[in-house]
Amino acid sequence: MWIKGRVTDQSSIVPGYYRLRLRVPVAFGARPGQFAMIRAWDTYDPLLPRPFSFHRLLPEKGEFEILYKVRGRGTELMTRLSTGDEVYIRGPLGNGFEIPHGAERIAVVARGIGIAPMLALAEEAAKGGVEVQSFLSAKTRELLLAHAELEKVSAETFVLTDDMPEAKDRLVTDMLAEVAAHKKFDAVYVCGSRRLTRAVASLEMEYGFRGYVAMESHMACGTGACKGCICKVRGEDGEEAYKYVCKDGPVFPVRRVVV
Amino acid sequence: MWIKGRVTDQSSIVPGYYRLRLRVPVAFGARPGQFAMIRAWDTYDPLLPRPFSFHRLLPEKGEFEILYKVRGRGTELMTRLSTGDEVYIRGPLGNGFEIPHGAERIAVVARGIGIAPMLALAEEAAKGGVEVQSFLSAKTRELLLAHAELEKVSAETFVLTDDMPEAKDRLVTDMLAEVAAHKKFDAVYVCGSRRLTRAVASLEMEYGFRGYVAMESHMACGTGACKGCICKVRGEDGEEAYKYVCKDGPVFPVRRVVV
Amino acid sequence: MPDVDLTVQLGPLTLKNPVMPASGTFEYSEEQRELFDLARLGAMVAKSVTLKRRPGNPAPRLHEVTAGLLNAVGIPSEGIHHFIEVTLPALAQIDTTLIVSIAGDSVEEFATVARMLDPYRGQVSALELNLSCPNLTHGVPFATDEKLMRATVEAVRESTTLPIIAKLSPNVTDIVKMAGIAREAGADIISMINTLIGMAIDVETRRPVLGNVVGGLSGPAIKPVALRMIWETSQSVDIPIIGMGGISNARDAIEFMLAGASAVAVGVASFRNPLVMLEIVDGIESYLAGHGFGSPKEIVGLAWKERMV
Amino acid sequence: MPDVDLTVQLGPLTLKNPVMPASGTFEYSEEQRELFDLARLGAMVAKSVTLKRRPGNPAPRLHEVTAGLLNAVGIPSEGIHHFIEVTLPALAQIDTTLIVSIAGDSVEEFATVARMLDPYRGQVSALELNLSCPNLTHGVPFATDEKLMRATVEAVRESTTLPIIAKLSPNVTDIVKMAGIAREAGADIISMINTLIGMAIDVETRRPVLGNVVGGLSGPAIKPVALRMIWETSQSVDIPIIGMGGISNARDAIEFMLAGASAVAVGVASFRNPLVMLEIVDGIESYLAGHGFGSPKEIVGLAWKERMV
Ligand SMILES: Cc1cc2nc3c(=O)[nH]c(=O)nc-3n(C[C@H](O)[C@H](O)[C@H](O)COP(=O)(O)OP(=O)(O)OC[C@H]3O[C@@H](n4cnc5c(N)ncnc54)[C@H](O)[C@@H]3O)c2cc1C
Ligand SMILES: Cc1cc2nc3c(=O)[nH]c(=O)nc-3n(C[C@H](O)[C@H](O)[C@H](O)COP(=O)(O)OP(=O)(O)OC[C@H]3O[C@@H](n4cnc5c(N)ncnc54)[C@H](O)[C@@H]3O)c2cc1C
Ligand SMILES: Cc1cc2nc3c(=O)[nH]c(=O)nc-3n(C[C@H](O)[C@H](O)[C@H](O)COP(=O)(O)O)c2cc1C
Ligand SMILES: Cc1cc2nc3c(=O)[nH]c(=O)nc-3n(C[C@H](O)[C@H](O)[C@H](O)COP(=O)(O)O)c2cc1C
Ligand code: FES
Ligand code: FES
Repeated sequence: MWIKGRVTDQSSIVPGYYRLRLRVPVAFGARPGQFAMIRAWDTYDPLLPRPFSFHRLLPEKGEFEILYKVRGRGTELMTRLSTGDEVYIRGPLGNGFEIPHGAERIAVVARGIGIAPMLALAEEAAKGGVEVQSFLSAKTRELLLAHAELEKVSAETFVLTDDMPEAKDRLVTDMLAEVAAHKKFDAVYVCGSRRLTRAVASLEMEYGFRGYVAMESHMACGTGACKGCICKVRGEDGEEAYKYVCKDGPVFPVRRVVV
Repeated sequence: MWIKGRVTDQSSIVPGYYRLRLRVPVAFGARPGQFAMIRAWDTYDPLLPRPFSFHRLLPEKGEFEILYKVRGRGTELMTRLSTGDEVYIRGPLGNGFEIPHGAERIAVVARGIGIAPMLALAEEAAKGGVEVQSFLSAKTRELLLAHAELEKVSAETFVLTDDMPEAKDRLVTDMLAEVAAHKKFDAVYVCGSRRLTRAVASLEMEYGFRGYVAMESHMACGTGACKGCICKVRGEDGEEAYKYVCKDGPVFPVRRVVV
Repeated sequence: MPDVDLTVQLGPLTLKNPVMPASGTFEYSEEQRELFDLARLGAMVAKSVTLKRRPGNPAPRLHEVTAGLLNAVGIPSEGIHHFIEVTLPALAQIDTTLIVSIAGDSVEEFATVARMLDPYRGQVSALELNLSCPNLTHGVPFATDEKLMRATVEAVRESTTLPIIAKLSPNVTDIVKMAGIAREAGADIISMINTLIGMAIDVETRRPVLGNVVGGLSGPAIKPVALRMIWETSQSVDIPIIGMGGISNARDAIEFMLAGASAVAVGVASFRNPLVMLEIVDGIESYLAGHGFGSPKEIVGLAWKERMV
Repeated sequence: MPDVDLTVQLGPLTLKNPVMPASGTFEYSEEQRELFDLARLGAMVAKSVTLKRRPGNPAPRLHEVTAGLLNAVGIPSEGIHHFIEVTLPALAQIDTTLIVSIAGDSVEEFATVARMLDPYRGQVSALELNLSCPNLTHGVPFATDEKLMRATVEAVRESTTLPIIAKLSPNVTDIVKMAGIAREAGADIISMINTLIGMAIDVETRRPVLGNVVGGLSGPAIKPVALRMIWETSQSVDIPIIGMGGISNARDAIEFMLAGASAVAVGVASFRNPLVMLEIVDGIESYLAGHGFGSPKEIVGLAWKERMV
């Protein structure tokens, strides 16, 4: 779909991080883990739309939210958006998260802005009666984005920030391991950190859940046309091949990706 | 001078035409007929500042106004400016209008957006006790921009718009000729139309006033560095040579320019 | 206002309108099909295909620069067999002219791929030669070397009865000469321009940003160069030109046609606005109607034809 | 943080810092002098001067395109006599290295102008050869023809003892080859790139926008091409490079240096922000200090030098 949306709200959560709510004029059947290419400018500098995950899906209002971090020219321009402004939206794109059929408990593991797609997932899981446990990591307590919102739909929330003394020799996935030792997770989802992704991949073996990672890559088209957004993925046979984050992903089985 | 100014007011006069007021933080000794290079964007598309005449000089307030017509990408972006926004200003540039020493009566002749520099000139002349007669031309009555403001400082104002029946075989300079036949003008200033410029040049011979024209040209630097903004000017010896609108002008003796 | 017939004739090729995607920038995906009926395009142009399966370049493959995109995708390809078995039948469903772009590491590879596609003449309407990929034995791109250019086009000419579109690289001193060689060697149509070679460096890592170090620059940044090359070439070489390079709206497309292009292709702009090609078709139609022209060919090269009168 | 010494050595030329204006984009005007002390520039570079007085091209000479400027100024010049009598004494007042750009319609004209400037060795520190103007007898620019390039640099070499900077055009197939020829023929330094040839067409008048039909493209649009050419050239030709082409801020300048430029020049960006050169000097200094470098030369070519380790 290629549509003009309208800003219904924008607010800065902490300096450099914004939550943007957009209204779309048509039914927009997106799933958590999918993303949209968004362009909020008419100039050719910046040129291309930028990819953003759905942070919150509000189909009954015809709206969705994204949570974004200011990185360069595109996101800088987005901070100037205010209610009523028009943005171009291509989406929903990509495969989205899968919640295994009959799952009873899942975990989300995220660092920093990697939280963005996780709220939508946790909200959907909770709505479907699936228990959610959240494991959040960030540089500082302040940068535990959407912490409160996630807590609301999580049975338990574990946080570890770099400024805590125990963060010296621990990752938030160590906390996951401790919980997993006595509680069965059907699936674990990770986003926002290579280290955490690798950790989840190794815990997958040990605890037998299905692990998924939401990948990032620079994108131009978002739809498989430009062949730009590759990541390396191992096939069943162990052979590595390029896959396209936009079309084959952005969500991949965590044991398959080469990170 | 190269400074950041701030928008103190912007309003649309008629569709497609705007009056923008800017505050500059330092004393800004500009003269009517001079211009500024203005950039109201950080993107590289559009790239360069655009030249605008001073429409009104308000040194006591540390402000000036420009009157502009939306033409392309730069002026389109300018329409989005609102109070408090920052713009980059290089100026004052160019030579500006000269009011001959001891002048008692002058005429301003302008078509459409060509009125922009004329208000500043008329206000300065009136303040100095010089009588101003205004001759304004436009497509429609609505497009007689800044008409009211100019009337305030003019002894008489003559208008001719293309939608008036008498405009069929008359130019506003014909009205000037009629007045000039019984009133002496020390100087006549024209802007915004080739036809009017040519007419003023030929009236100059007949009535012995000094004629001046404010020229336009595409500009890049505004200061004589790029050698881009040429117009053809006849020397004393009648030989034609290129002059730079930004540095040698934008005001030229009307009999010298090749239009 | 006259009735406008948008049909264009490109040598042996007839298109229902002069607008098509640039090779490598458009896919026949489900997402795309939902957006609009691809039969509305003047032609469908497929991503360059090579003889064997190739992975393409390492990441990162994309980097946005000011008003342009650097891409170092390389030519990832499933290979010609997969193309013929899987991709072609899908593309053949689209009710418009199909142009297949082919690429290779050697003159022989180009010829082989062309030969393998010849039996599919019913579905494929023309072959476009992507001459910008570097030749393996000589290390320079086919399109920047006079001998390689001639040899490749000649070899393909001998291998197929399909119309040949030679795609020129702008990275040359004398584009008119290269176009002339392509024509002499048997090309029916020229397409231009492919990307300008560029690069970017990350000042923090102090390394080239792209996995392949250098990449191809396309988008609005290259438009003035593309226009100039088409202006020069169309006045000297008497085969039709498909113009491309930064076209982002109907006005741009009309500029290219006035410069001498008989048809236009759109690359990066579709990433910005996936409906842009339809807008360009409509925009050309209303420009023609509004200016008293009955068909696209009436404005081709007008910027120099009218000057010469 | 180490102390940074911004001095750079370009072959025989010493500059107090690596930042200078690009020829033809900066003037020693009163307006400019009010803005900042020109002695803060690494060098002053004058607009190209020719033997005789020349009017330059007809209007319009300028057209802004996306993220770039097309200019068809030509080389308006008051001629070398006026330059020596009026311009040079003024430029010589500025307390920095003075580079004089020279141009001509023939090899002889270049040599003559160089010879006439030789006596002013006290004031002029180097000659830059603007090889992008077309040669009158052959019709092609000096910088795109191997023989003309060689002949011109050789002729100038014989006519002057001043350091020679050969300014290369990007409109060539093989920039490394052209740079190598300039070096062999006696150039001490290379400056690159001059503008890419481009054009624009007005869809309403249906004519080229520029009075001269084609013009030179500069500004951010050409930056990736400039960087790539400097990257290639600096690895093959062992004389220093002054890099330019779209540099608009300190980050851009540092990219050019990492690619292999020993100094940088700024053109169009000064029109956008007349203080940009000072900001670039300061930005290079703080980048060097912040990353533990003591002088600009330590980062020259690092993007390929570090890769090779
Ligand atoms: C599927 C997907 C989902 C995403 N979801 C979100 C999200 O929900 N919230 C969010 O804040 N961001 C998200 N991103 C990243 C977001 O797209 C980039 O931050 C954005 O494109 C940067 O644009 P810019 O113009 O501000 O930066 P640019 O000027 O384009 O780049 C600035 C800097 O950021 C780096 N950068 C640009 N794009 C990326 C990227 N994709 N990954 C890492 N670094 C990058 C550049 O290399 C450069 O150093 C997502 C990316 C993908 C691929
Ligand atoms: C000394 C001087 C003083 C000026 N004063 C005023 C003023 O007070 N008010 C005002 O509205 N305008 C004034 N102008 C014209 C103004 O600079 C242009 O309208 C403006 O640059 C257009 O910018 P843009 O980005 O909107 O249009 P662009 O996108 O740059 O161009 C859009 C269209 O406008 C045309 N155009 C661009 N610049 C000019 C120009 N200088 N003259 C004629 N056509 C042009 C282009 O060819 C193009 O067709 C002045 C120009 C000069 C040289
Ligand atoms: C991501 C990408 C992939 C491309 N792949 C190909 C290709 O496979 N074959 C080819 O001939 N050209 C390829 N090109 C070049 C385009 O077809 C086109 O010539 C160029 O991008 C200029 O057009 P544009 O500025 O409209 O994008 C590619 C361009 C891009 C941006
Ligand atoms: C208006 C203008 C005039 C120029 N005049 C000259 C010139 O006289 N001699 C010359 O060698 N280069 C000239 N150039 C080219 C610049 O020196 C420089 O090589 C080019 O603009 C690329 O740098 P930039 O992108 O920073 O502008 C000119 C460029 C512009 C924009
Ligand atoms: S972004 Fe184009 S293929 Fe994924
Ligand atoms: S605008 Fe540059 S010389 Fe006038």
